[in-house]
Amino acid sequence: MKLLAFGITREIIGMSDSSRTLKTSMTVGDLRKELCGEFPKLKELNTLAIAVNETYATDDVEINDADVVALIPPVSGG
Amino acid sequence: MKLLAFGITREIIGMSDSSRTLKTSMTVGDLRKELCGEFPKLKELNTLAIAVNETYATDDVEINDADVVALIPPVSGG
Amino acid sequence: MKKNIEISTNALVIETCRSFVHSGNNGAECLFVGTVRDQTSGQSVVKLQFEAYESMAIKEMEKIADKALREFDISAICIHHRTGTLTVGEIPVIIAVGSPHRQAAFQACQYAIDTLKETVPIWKKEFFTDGSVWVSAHP
Amino acid sequence: MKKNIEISTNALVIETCRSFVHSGNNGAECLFVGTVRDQTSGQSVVKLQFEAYESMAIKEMEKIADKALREFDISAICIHHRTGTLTVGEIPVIIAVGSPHRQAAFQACQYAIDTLKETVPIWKKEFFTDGSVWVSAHP
Repeated sequence: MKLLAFGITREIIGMSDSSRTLKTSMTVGDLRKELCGEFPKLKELNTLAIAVNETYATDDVEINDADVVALIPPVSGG
Repeated sequence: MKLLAFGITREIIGMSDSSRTLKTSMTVGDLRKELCGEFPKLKELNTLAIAVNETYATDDVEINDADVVALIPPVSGG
Repeated sequence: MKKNIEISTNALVIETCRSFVHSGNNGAECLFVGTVRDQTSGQSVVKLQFEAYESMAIKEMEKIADKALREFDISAICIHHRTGTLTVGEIPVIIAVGSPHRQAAFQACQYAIDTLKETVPIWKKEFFTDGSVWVSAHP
Repeated sequence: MKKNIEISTNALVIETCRSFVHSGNNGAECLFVGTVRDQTSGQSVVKLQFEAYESMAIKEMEKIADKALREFDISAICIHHRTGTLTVGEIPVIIAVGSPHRQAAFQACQYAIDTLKETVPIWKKEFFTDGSVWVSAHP
């Protein structure tokens, strides 16, 4: 999987575009838990959505090796 | 009084700006009745408002000799 | 709190109206642009003629602007209306509103055009290929 | 039924958006112009930085346009968003809608900006004289 992070999540994680090793049958929820453990500041955000292949994904969605996964902190366009 | 007529009322009455003689203590309602008698097509309009000195007036308003009175058929600006 | 009201036989300019309401205090601008449609109830429109009781129309437009400034959290409003002969695609009316927040801008802009169409003494005559009619005059 | 979606680092142009939705079939055009305010909750804003997940943001903006065209009686919609550094008075977003009638134009325009602010992956960082903050990130 390719992991992207935007806005404040990019600053918290300290990267904008990196690859992570995918565990066997990891879900969006698993990834969320792992990242929040590693970077506790993610838990302080109003919301933290996760997109898989440019679509908002719920926690039960399975992440595959070829997927592009993005961290979406609260949006503030317009 | 000075009588103005706009839009379709101007065409019905056949004038755009004329003076009429003011009867003693004529009200807006009196004028409406008199004009509708003289020009029955005015009665076919959706509405016929009357303005006295550039303000919409109700039928009980008295018209004085120096007033400018205007016939306002249904407006359709915009 | 500023307003700008105008009736003119010249072509209306969107950027003029927008510039009037633009300010660093605002976060939102809402513009309504009325345009001449090519048809009404299936009949092809050739042109429109707009006639105004200009002195009273200006007063009624000022009332609308004053009420919009009073009732909504907006900082500026501009209402321009054109008169004379207009063809398809041309602009009879522009309303621009500037506001700190967008909700008030939308509400004030919609209030202004809705009320303009009800109270401002301006009339339009639609010309078709085979005749003409004063809009809304008859049931 | 046409839509035009764009994310750009160049200055947005109102007339470009308006031209896209303009048509002789329309009687109404509604435009929303977002502008950078000089203050937020009393703090002076120096500049804003907008960052987008561009490929996904385009997809979300297309969804908004498609839904607006489906749910409201409009003929065209244009949504332009800017990214990069903007100063006070500059335009982060323009939404233009063209429609036969005004009610649908207002509704679709407001739907589009409301939804854009909820779903489109674009973020702004506000810079004050003494610091900066990602808008809406924290409670």
